[in-house]
Amino acid sequence: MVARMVELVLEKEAEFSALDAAVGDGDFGASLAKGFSKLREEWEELPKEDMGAFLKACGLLIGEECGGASGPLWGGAFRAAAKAAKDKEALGVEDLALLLDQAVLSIQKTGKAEAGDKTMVDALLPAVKSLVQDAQAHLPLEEALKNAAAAAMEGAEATRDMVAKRGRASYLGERTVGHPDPGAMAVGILLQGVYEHRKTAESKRFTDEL
Amino acid sequence: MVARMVELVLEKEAEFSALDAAVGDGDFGASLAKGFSKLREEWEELPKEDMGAFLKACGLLIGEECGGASGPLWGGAFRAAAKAAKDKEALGVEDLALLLDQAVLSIQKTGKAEAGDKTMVDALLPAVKSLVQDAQAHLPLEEALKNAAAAAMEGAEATRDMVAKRGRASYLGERTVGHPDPGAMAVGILLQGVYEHRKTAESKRFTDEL
Amino acid sequence: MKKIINKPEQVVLEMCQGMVKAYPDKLALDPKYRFITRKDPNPRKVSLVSGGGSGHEPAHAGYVGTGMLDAAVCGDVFASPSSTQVYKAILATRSEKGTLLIVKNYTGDCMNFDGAAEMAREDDDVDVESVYVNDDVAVKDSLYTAGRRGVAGTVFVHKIAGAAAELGWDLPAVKAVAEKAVSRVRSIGFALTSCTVPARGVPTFDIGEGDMEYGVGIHGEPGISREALAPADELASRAVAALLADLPFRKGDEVAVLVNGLGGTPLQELFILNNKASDLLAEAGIGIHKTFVGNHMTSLDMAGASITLLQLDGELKGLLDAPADTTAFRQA
Amino acid sequence: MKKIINKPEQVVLEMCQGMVKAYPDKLALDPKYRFITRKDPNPRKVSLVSGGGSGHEPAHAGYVGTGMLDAAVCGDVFASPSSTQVYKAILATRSEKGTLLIVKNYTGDCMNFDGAAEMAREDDDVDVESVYVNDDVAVKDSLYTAGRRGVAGTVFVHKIAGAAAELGWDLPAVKAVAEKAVSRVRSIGFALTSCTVPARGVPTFDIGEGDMEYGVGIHGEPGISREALAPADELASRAVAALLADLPFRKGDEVAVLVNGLGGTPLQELFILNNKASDLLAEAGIGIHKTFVGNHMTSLDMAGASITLLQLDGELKGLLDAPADTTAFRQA
Ligand SMILES: Nc1ncnc2c1ncn2[C@@H]1O[C@H](COP(=O)(O)OP(=O)(O)O)[C@@H](O)[C@H]1O
Ligand SMILES: Nc1ncnc2c1ncn2[C@@H]1O[C@H](COP(=O)(O)OP(=O)(O)O)[C@@H](O)[C@H]1O
Ligand SMILES: [Mg+2]
Ligand SMILES: [Mg+2]
Ligand SMILES: [Mg+2]
Ligand SMILES: [Mg+2]
Repeated sequence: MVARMVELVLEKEAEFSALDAAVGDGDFGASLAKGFSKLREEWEELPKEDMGAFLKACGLLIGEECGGASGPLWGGAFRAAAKAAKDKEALGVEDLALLLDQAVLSIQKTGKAEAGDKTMVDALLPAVKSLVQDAQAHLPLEEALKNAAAAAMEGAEATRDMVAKRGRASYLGERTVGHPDPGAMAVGILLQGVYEHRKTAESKRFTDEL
Repeated sequence: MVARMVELVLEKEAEFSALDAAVGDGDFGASLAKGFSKLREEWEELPKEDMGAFLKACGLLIGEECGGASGPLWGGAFRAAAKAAKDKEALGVEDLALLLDQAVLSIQKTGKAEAGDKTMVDALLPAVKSLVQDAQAHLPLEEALKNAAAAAMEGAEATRDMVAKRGRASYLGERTVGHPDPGAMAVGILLQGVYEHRKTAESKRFTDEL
Repeated sequence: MKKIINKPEQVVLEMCQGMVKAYPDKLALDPKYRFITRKDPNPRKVSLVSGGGSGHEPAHAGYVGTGMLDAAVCGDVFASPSSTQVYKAILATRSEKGTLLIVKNYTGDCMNFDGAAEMAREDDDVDVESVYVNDDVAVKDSLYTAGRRGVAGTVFVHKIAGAAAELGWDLPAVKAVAEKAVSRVRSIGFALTSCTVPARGVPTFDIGEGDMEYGVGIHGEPGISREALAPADELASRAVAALLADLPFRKGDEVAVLVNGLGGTPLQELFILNNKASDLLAEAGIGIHKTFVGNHMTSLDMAGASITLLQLDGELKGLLDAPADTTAFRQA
Repeated sequence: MKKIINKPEQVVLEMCQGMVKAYPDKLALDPKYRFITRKDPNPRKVSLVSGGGSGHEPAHAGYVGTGMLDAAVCGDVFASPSSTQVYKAILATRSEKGTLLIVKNYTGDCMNFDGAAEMAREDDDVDVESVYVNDDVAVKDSLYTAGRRGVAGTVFVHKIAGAAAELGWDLPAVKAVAEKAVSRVRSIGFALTSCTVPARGVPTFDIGEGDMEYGVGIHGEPGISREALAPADELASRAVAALLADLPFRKGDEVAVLVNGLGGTPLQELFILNNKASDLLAEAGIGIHKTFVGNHMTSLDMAGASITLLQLDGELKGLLDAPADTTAFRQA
């Protein structure tokens, strides 16, 4: 899952930066890529025995390597997810919902963004909501992932009509209307990518492929 | 005559500067225009009783107002012509030859350019030569002027194939080949303009129209 | 992209190296954590640590030296340094009087500097305080947003706090006077062109030959409006009016003025801007104590400028006038 | 043309006015003859008068002040001031020890400064001498041409001569040491973009996105060749090699280095250039006594840079290190 995210972040660097150029300073892709390419570099050394340790190591690397706002936000999110994952070996829909929920909470704690502030939070909250519902409905993981990705994408698209209130985009105020938030789009694209990868992947156990 | 030159210089400012941009710093038109527009401004106050006093006043204004190399070169040329004109009231071909000869001598003294160095001198020397010949042949002034203008133009065109050795164009060396010298072109264009103006002018006495 | 660089990913490190090689007896670089410190830090004065994304040169490392900063932490271009980088810089310039962080108010910078401060306080018992510069009047201030951003006025905060620290003031006093400077400094800027972030290689925004972005920051983010480029005098009038109205500055006030170039604008144009700005201040009855004109807080190769006013009192005046010896700001 | 100006024909005067308004206690302007002098000239030292076309800011008026120039005469953009302007500046800074003109070797400048010197000598009995800076190695030197042009190395000549004059040396001595500096200083530059002369409103030359002009001067005149833009390290290698070979500089020499921006290039890139230049000098066994990095002698908004080396001896080193207090160059 994280492996697929790494690939995607590196693949989409230019696209993410271009989104940021419209409402911010155009470095979002580069900032994310810096941390995630470090993940790839140090992949072999990352502890893979348990999910919590793995996610924590990822969070530390991201926090240290990603510049700008993305380092603390994404790093913190991974570390919060790590805590929630503890030493889990396999993840069900419910576990995943909890992980993502803790991640959003951490982001909101650090960045103080509410729903509607036009940030990545606007993609994450719907994804969490969708996962929680699907857990209650006992949907299979693949389907739940699909729904979560769709919800994130929808949330990200909805940021298009919002006025940015947080981060660098907030300086542009009304002028951000018409452009989606880069962080939210990234969340949507990454979740979508993870779902698609899983759909085609052989293994269905989550921790088999970190 | 000078009045016509003033008009022409102001008219051709952009053209002269564009020529200078190719081989120099692109300010030749502006530099000349600055002095000549001052001439126009102060036209009423210029002493017009005798040619020498008039040309000297022009030379002083040009020398003071034209920036760059053009101020001293053109100012000096006008002052040298003034000395040669002394208190003449009417000018024959021979007189004109002498005036222009003194002007070139001043330019060469100040600027140390020889024929072939790709400067205004390469337009002026052929014009002087033509005037001297026509004076010896007792041609009428209008015809002599026509020939002089043609000679200057030809000389200016010939600078196209030369390698600049003087002025700012010399830094470009071989790269100036293919571009004519702006100063030489200006001399050709001005003499041509003076001739054409005279051809159509009613008065045939030279000092009637300064 | 036309730049004198090697590879985009090497820009920051090579710039830092080129800087310490230019001033080897004044500056030192930690190449791993990319912070630049004074060659001989003084552990008996409050340490001042600033920094942020790169691309604002001479800010911030150009202000490291006697009478100003002790360390400048260099993030990637326009990206805050990580909290680890800031943390290491805090430790490297640790002093018995504690450390003041001068942070420009951006989400990324605040999070990373705050994270570093927390680590240094909790893990190493360093006495760390922070001030947040937010001088840009182009941005509406609001509790419900990220608030105003810090731009060129930061240089005045460095100078004021730096002078106080050099005089041996203690941490609360240095922090208090830095906050006073923050509360009295206002800036506004405009751009004639976009800058080009090396890693992206294309201008951050497109802009027509006759247009400008009014109210820009220092990261190539577009401003508050796209307008027809106005003559210098009009730009000065608008900027000065916006600044005066904001604090507000009043008749009889004394100010320091900074006419700042954004990187691609030559000094010639900054002086033309100052020509009018300075007349306007005189007309408004504002006394100009001191004017600075030059590229102090830039946005890569962006053509444009900003004007900053700092409202002075006796204390600030004394600190502003105190000697400083850094590579980008020097006065006797 | 995107510039912060009002009308092109007002650029020079408004710039001069904006400059003296920024530094009213240091500089004074003669608005008619457009020269800028120290506020309080010292008539008991050799007076130094320089200047030339405008568009090179901070040159030359930025170097007016203690330890450097007494007057800078401001011509139109890229056009030498008239001899009358220079003459008036000589008279305004007349001193009992005479006057040294520091002239950049251009046809127009030489003619106008020489004309002014002649007038001042003949009509006013001023003891006037001149030195002609011709440091640009891009131009082949030859008796049969206008010779080399003066570029950024001029700043070092101002500094050296200025320090000597400030120390009370007499005119022949100041002239001699200025000539020594001229004979030991070499520069070379390259441009990534053209500049735009305000009066013309369009770039002086067109240049493609991937190209540069190598061997340019400081007036937007094209260089000695049009080439593909090279990485910073390659630019530094080529420039340093050209400079070292020219004087020639030899192993064991000590030099001052000036990495100069042409106006549109940010400091970030100059430091990257210095990073390599400095290594190359070390490899060649050349000692770097002091490095200056910044926009010192510009060409309006041109993106590009030049590198200057000054070969030092004990005397030059002392004068280079002497204090200076001008608005663009200050050291204790
Ligand atoms: N306060 C915040 N809370 C949550 N997300 C934020 C906040 N500020 C910024 N972001 C997210 O970060 C993204 C920008 O990241 P990045 O370009 O790395 O930051 P910057 O360049 O502003 O330092 C935005 O698109 C947004 O989704
Ligand atoms: N040494 C010289 N002798 C004669 N003419 C010269 C000399 N140098 C320059 N010129 C003339 O001056 C013209 C350029 O004038 P201008 O652009 O005003 O000078 P610059 O910008 O180089 O100071 C050239 O085209 C040339 O004809
Ligand atoms: Mg960004
Ligand atoms: Mg010219
Ligand atoms: Mg950023
Ligand atoms: Mg010129």
